[in-house]
Amino acid sequence: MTKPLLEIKNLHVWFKVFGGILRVLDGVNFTVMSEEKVGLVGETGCGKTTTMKAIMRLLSMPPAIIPKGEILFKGKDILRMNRAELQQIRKEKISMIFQDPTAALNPVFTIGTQIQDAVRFSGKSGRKMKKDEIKARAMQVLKEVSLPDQERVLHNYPIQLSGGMRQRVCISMALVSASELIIGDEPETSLDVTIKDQILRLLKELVEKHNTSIILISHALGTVKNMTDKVYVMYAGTMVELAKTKDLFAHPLHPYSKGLLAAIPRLTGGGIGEGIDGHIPEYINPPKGCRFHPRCKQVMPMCKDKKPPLFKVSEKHEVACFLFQNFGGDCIDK
Amino acid sequence: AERPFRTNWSWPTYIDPAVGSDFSSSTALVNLYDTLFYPDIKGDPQPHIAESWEVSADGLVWTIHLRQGIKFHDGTELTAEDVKFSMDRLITIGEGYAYLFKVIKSTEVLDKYTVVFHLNHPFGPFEAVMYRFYILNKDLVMANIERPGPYGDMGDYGKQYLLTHDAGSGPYMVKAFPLEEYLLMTIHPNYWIPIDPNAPDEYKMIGTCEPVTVRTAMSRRELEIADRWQPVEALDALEKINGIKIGEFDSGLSYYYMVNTKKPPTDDIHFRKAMAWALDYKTVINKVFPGSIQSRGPVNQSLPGADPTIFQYQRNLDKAMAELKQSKYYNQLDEYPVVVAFPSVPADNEKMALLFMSNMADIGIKVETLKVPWASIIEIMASEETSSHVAGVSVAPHYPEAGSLLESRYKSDSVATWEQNEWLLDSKFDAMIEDALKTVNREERFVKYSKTQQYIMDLCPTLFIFDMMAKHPYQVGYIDWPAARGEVIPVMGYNLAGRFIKVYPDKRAELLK
Amino acid sequence: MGRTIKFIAKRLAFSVFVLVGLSILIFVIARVMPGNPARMALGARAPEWVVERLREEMHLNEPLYVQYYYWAKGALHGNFGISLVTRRSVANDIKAFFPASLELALYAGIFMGIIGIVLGTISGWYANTWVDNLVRIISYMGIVTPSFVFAIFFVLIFSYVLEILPTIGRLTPGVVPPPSVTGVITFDALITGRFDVFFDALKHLLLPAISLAMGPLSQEARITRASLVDNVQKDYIASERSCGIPERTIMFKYLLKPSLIPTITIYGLDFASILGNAFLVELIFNWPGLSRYGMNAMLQKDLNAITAVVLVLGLVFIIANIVVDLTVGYLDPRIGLGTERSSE
Amino acid sequence: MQKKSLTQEELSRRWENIRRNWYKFSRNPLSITGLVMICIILFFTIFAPFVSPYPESAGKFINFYEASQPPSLNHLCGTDAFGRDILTRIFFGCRYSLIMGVTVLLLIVPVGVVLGLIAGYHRGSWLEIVIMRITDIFIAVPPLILALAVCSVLTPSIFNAMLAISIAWWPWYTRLVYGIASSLKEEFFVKSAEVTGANKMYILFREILLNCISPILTKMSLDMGWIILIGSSLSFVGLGAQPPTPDLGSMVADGSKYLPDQWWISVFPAFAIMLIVLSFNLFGDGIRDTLGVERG
Amino acid sequence: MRLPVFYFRILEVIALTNNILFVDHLEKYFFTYQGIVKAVDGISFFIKEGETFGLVGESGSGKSTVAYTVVGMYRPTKGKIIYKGDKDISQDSRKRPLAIKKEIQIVYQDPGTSLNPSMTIKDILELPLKVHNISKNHEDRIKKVKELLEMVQLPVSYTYKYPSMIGGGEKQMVAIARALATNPSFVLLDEPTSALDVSVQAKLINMLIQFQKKFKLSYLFITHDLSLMRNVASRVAIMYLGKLCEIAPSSEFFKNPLHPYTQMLLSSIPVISDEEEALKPKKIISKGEIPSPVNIPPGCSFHFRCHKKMDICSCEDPIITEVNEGHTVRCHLYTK
Ligand SMILES: Nc1ncnc2c1ncn2[C@@H]1O[C@H](COP(=O)(O)OP(=O)(O)OP(=O)(O)O)[C@@H](O)[C@H]1O
Ligand SMILES: Nc1ncnc2c1ncn2[C@@H]1O[C@H](COP(=O)(O)OP(=O)(O)OP(=O)(O)O)[C@@H](O)[C@H]1O
Ligand SMILES: [Mg+2]
Ligand SMILES: [Mg+2]
Repeated sequence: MTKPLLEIKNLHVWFKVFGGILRVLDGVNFTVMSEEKVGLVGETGCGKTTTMKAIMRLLSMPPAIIPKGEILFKGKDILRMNRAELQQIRKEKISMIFQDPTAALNPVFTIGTQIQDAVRFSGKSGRKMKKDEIKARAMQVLKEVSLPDQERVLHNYPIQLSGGMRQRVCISMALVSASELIIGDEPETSLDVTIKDQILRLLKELVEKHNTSIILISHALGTVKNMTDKVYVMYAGTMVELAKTKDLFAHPLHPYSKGLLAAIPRLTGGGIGEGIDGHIPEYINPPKGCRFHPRCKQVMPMCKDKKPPLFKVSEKHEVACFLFQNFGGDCIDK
Repeated sequence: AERPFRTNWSWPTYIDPAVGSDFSSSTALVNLYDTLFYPDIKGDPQPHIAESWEVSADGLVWTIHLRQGIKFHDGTELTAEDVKFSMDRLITIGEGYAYLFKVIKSTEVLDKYTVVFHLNHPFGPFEAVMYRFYILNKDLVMANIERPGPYGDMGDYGKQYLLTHDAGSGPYMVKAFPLEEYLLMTIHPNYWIPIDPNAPDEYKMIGTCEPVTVRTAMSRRELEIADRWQPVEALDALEKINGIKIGEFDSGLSYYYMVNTKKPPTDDIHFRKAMAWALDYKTVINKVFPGSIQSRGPVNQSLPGADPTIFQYQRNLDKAMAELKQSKYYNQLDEYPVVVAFPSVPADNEKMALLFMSNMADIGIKVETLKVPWASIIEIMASEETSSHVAGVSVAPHYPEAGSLLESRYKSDSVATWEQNEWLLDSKFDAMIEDALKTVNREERFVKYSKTQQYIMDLCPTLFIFDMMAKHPYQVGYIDWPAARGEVIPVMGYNLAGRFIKVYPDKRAELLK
Repeated sequence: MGRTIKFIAKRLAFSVFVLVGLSILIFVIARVMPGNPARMALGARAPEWVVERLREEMHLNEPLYVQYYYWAKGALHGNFGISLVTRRSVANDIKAFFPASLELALYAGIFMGIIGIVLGTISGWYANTWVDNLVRIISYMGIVTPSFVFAIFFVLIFSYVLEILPTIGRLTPGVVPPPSVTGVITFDALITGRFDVFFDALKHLLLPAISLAMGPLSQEARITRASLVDNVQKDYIASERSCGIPERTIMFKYLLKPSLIPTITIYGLDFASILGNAFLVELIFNWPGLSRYGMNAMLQKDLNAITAVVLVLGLVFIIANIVVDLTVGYLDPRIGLGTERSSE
Repeated sequence: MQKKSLTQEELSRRWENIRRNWYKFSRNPLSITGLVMICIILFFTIFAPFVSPYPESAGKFINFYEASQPPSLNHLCGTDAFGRDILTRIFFGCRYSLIMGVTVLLLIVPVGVVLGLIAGYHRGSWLEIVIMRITDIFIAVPPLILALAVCSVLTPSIFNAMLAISIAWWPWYTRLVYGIASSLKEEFFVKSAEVTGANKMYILFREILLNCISPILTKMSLDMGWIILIGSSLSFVGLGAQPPTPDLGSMVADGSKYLPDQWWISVFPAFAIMLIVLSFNLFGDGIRDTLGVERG
Repeated sequence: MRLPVFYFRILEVIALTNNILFVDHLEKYFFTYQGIVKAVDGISFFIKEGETFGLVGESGSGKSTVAYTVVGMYRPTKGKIIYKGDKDISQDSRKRPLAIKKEIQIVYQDPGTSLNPSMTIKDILELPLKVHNISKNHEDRIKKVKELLEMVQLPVSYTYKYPSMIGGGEKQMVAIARALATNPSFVLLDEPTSALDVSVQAKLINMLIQFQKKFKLSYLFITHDLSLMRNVASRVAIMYLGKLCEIAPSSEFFKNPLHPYTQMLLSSIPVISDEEEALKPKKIISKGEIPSPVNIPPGCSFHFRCHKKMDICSCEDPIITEVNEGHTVRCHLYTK
């Protein structure tokens, strides 16, 4: 837990679209230590998926541009890797689980084909695996995600499985090709409560068993709370707060985090907080300064023209809000 | 095959003598079957299967003596029985050329080589008609009859079999006949007349008239003689190719604008005459159908019995206007547009129609075109109401004599067929032509023909436009074709009899280099 | 498997219905044609009694539904009546012409499939580059040019100017056709081991088949491209990439298969309509095909032939559709295994 | 006063939508090319009598003494076998082609669409079965063959050719609309209108039809090309317009007899057909891109 | 034949209280190629006037089908739906009188598909006004449309926008405005917030609660989010495979869940605070998935996921028992 496994520095991602340029990511900083479980929360459209796709270089580049920033994986910039190196990363280091397991599995191939291909192209390059070896490995990973009757599942098409089973398959595919980092992009949102619970527990177990790091994206804060050590709160393409999970839920600092937490309905009842007024800004013409300021109840004049850097409020708790600029500590950005 | 000969025609082609009667069928039949008489280049009858013949004084009994030892393609001998069988079959089936043999009352076999035809009434052009009577192999046909069929005891009378097989004794025999594609015939090695060694050993009739295709095939020497319906421009282009020439001869075919004499405004003779005066015959024969000759009356000038003195209209707008003024429709020309119907192939018909349109416009007659497939022409001419004012159709004689055309064009029983759009229905004319045909004496008959032609001319029921020159592009470089040299037999189909054509494969090979 | 058989059985039952409907439709169209088909068949000078005899033979004097009854009775026994033009039984004619058409359509289908998909794939893979633009322009040209125009130009260029390919018919004159087993010459030649004939027949097939294939081919190329471009964006491709599967495998396996599904749907339709739309091309190349036969039948009011040809084309269309549905169902388990919902 | 301002608001909204769509449409140079080509073609067709060099060539004019002249300054596309100016005939020919396309579409789109709507909305009922089975029957024959069959029943004329094409073509609209309507029928907005109590007319012609419009428009503009092609094929076998009507299909058909020496007689009309069809295809693709993404 | 106790109680309740809706042994089957889907399999419940009745269940349990049947999209296969004590509305929507249609409105789960993408907001909101003759003329309608927009706190400038131009939360607001346009007294909310962010959800729920007070609305609130349910519903029903497992007043329900399935649901909820954690039943680990409604297991349909499974469960379907006042449960554990 000394060196960061993954470090994103000042990442900018823009999309070229009809009306102009969507400046979606606006200087994202993000760090994952090895064997760390990191959560990333934020409203829909705030750029979570975009960040993660950028890590895997899965953004299709004609609409997307990365004008600035670095994504260091063990000190090496993924954005500048050549094809073979990138392939190496994808094959055995990092993998991603998508939000919608139905969309993330190729509908016209059997689960077997897909997993076995993932197995075939994973692991140490150069060594060719034999057919039964591949199959055995595929069965093994399916077993690991507690899918019953693996033999049958291998012959099934995605449509023949239930949502929960599909997500398990996705997880198993990710396991095959990730020994260091798994990115879970809302792997549970499209599932039912009970199944969601099962999947998350499974994921947590696996991550702990394999000593893998995980980035768990969600906009359901409850999920993140149970699953992670550290949480980043993202808003409109920037990280607005980062803290130990416990700290964040106990004392959220950023007005956005506060609003978000307040809006969550509690099992204890007593009504629901008001929620945050307004919605995510349009990325073509994002607000100047702090991107949250048009929705912020505690807005100050300076928020309108200066982008707040991350202020260190305490060890392991940083927040990008001028309300906390006098808390001292170092300023990480720039 | 060493000396293939290929020509192209339009479909359909029937090689059953009791069914086929059009151009391509006639050509095929000439090559596959033998007839009693054979026409010479004047159209006069020469002995063929008939060695000699005599006619009774009253003209009702014709006795024919057959040549002996003639073998059908399967080797059986041709006898009087076969002749009788063929005639009975033709008349019973009633299709194809059967209508020419209405005069025949009965056929009688005198002995193995003598056959007697009894007629209903004297019939002058008997020998000429007999060019269309093909002799079938009775045994072969009987062996291939399918029962039941529409002809009682005779089942289908061998019709199915004869669709794709021949039962003849002619110089060629059918080898393959994939429908609508081609008819392939090979030479009959033991034909009773020795065939020139250079005559084609394989004769193929291909079923397409597409100019582009013909053009390419000609230039690649895959076609020896092309059909006669190629448009002028295509002919020009073909003629430019080395080794290809256009063989021209009078086809016996005449092109008519048949004017409906019962329908206003063309029921008015002045109106018809005005049209006849207004038409630009010169342009037609120079530009639209170059090389053809302006018609002289209803009969093609190449036919025996045509009157060479008949009056010809020339374009004269003054006279046209004068006639038009006498017509009762003169003041309502716009209300009476003249519809001219013509078949969509050959393409030059359209030129003719537009020329007509433009000529008539000069005297204020409005013309509308009706370009339709051939089948529709037949259909609209089938009744008086649907038939158009003018139908542009070319007609060939059924046998080489003026009487054939006169009868088929104007006799009352030919209305509602595509050979008459005039709806003349003139009993005086009917009597005249019947009388002429019954005249056995040739000279007398021809005088009567002349009178009939004059009579028609006075009625002006038709615009007699031109006598058509058949223009066949052919490979002058390596074939010898008598018709192109001027040895023309004026009976449809006979000019493409394979046994008179010679093919020189070495010269072809040279041209292909 | 049982599912597939059930599906085919259902579709076949349904197609019987369509065929019956189609036969009624076309039967009526053919019989309301003005004119007297019997007269037409027999020529101008056939005596009236002969014409009458033929009309009776064909039941033309009966009311329409009686005619249909006779026709249907015959049709059930495979007897579609006598063609007025060829004078043969229509069933025989179709037996003679259909293989030629089928052969043409098959080869056109092969060109269409292979070239169309290859072009589309190239175009989709290099989307928005000059290669893509070139392919798109070519495919536009293919779509907008009538097949007869292609046919005419091909004849001119390849046979007239360059003199490298034959223009008429199915075989060079003089080449003895192989014994007819299937009627499709190239197959017969292969079956009987006559390779010279095979290549000769192939040479004759080339131009008409390509002329026919050009339009549909372009269509296929465009559709393949569109669905490729569409599918590249899909999550599953991203997911496969994130598993480290190499680009080539993704392209030719994971991307191509789902992308071909719309192409195949169109392909079936196109293939079926090639048979019917071929007559102009068949005319130009003097190809003894069914659709030319059909066209002639229509121009010559050959009642029985018209009805039978349209039915055969309809049948081909239906079969092509069933095959497409099966193929798509096989390729795409979402459809093959999918649940058909019914509301109540 | 008030009302006026309201409608003005609405108008300005509409205008903005048009501008938006135009912006999207104009992003693709090919669509613009298509539009420009259509405009040019329209210009030449509408003003054919004024812009064509020899307007009389479109009528019964003939001059065999100037027949088959190659392209020259006098006759930019040469003359045909009748001595008529081909360029002029192309201008007028486009006119007939366009009239044919538009007429056929006007005839079939309303019928096909209404039938499709009814069948789609009543999915599962006998109405659907009747309509769609009839449609299936018509669809089972290739359109060209059906059009040919119908055409051969009628006397050849441009109007009958249009009728024949219409008979062969309407089911494709029924099928298109049926497909959309039967899936929209299950959509919540339709259900919600039903539950609110909207009548059937409203649901069919507002809720559902509005959503079919962009595919219909797209199909129409693509079909324009197909119809012209089919029309020209019919003319090719002589079942189209009567001479001397300048019809592009007949011009190609007739001209093909004079190939390759008098190539201009058929090549230019063929080119014109291709251009018209191409322009409508480009335009149609543009429409699809514009309207498809947002609503689809 | 045994009539469940519950049935008699219900009859009593009808007689005594003002029920806005009474659903009696409702069944809705779908006949598909795969077999009969028993989407709703004999459920009974009532909703009191002015209350929010929550319906919770996993995906595919038949919640939406209940709502659609009540609103008239489907005709019940069996059973009765009684509106306001005396109006039998068990027919389908076509035969339902306009007056009733006006009274009962629904908000759908997916804001994307419940608004016609080719109509402007104005067109969408106008429809109920037109159908129910609420405004006399065009002008009036536009005024009303703007009022409605203001009511759901949307800018008036949205009048002429298309749904695709506005965000998901806003679309749902429009859907709510449309439902309220007819002044209904009963609104069905079919997972109105499941596609939205928590912050938007909060706003929307607060607004709904406000409207309920203002217009005296009764809600049937469908969701699978128990935490949300806790905050909106006064009574909650749990649905599993077309059947109701448990009905209870909301506070009682969360304090004292009886049915093992309810307990499993509760234990699966991710929560953010320790107080909440305390409410969750411990040591119950969720397992299994909801089976396809085509082949419902025999006996209690939940038995093979149940952690308190008994022998009887796999062969006999339990009947409904009232355990406490207003707290009924369908489980063999409580039917001694
Ligand atoms: N390919 C693209 N082209 C254009 N814009 C895009 C593209 N991908 C993403 N965006 C834009 O980027 C923004 C952020 O998207 P992203 O998917 O990263 O959000 P998210 O936080 O993952 O949201 P969610 O919680 O819904 O998954 C969105 O507003 C979206 O419009
Ligand atoms: N029209 C229909 N035809 C056939 N089956 C249907 C139909 N509508 C619903 N079903 C089936 O009925 C069952 C219940 O569906 P329903 O939509 O009511 O569930 P739900 O509880 O609302 O689920 P969700 O939380 O996913 O919305 C499902 O299994 C579904 O497949
Ligand atoms: Mg995302
Ligand atoms: Mg639902």
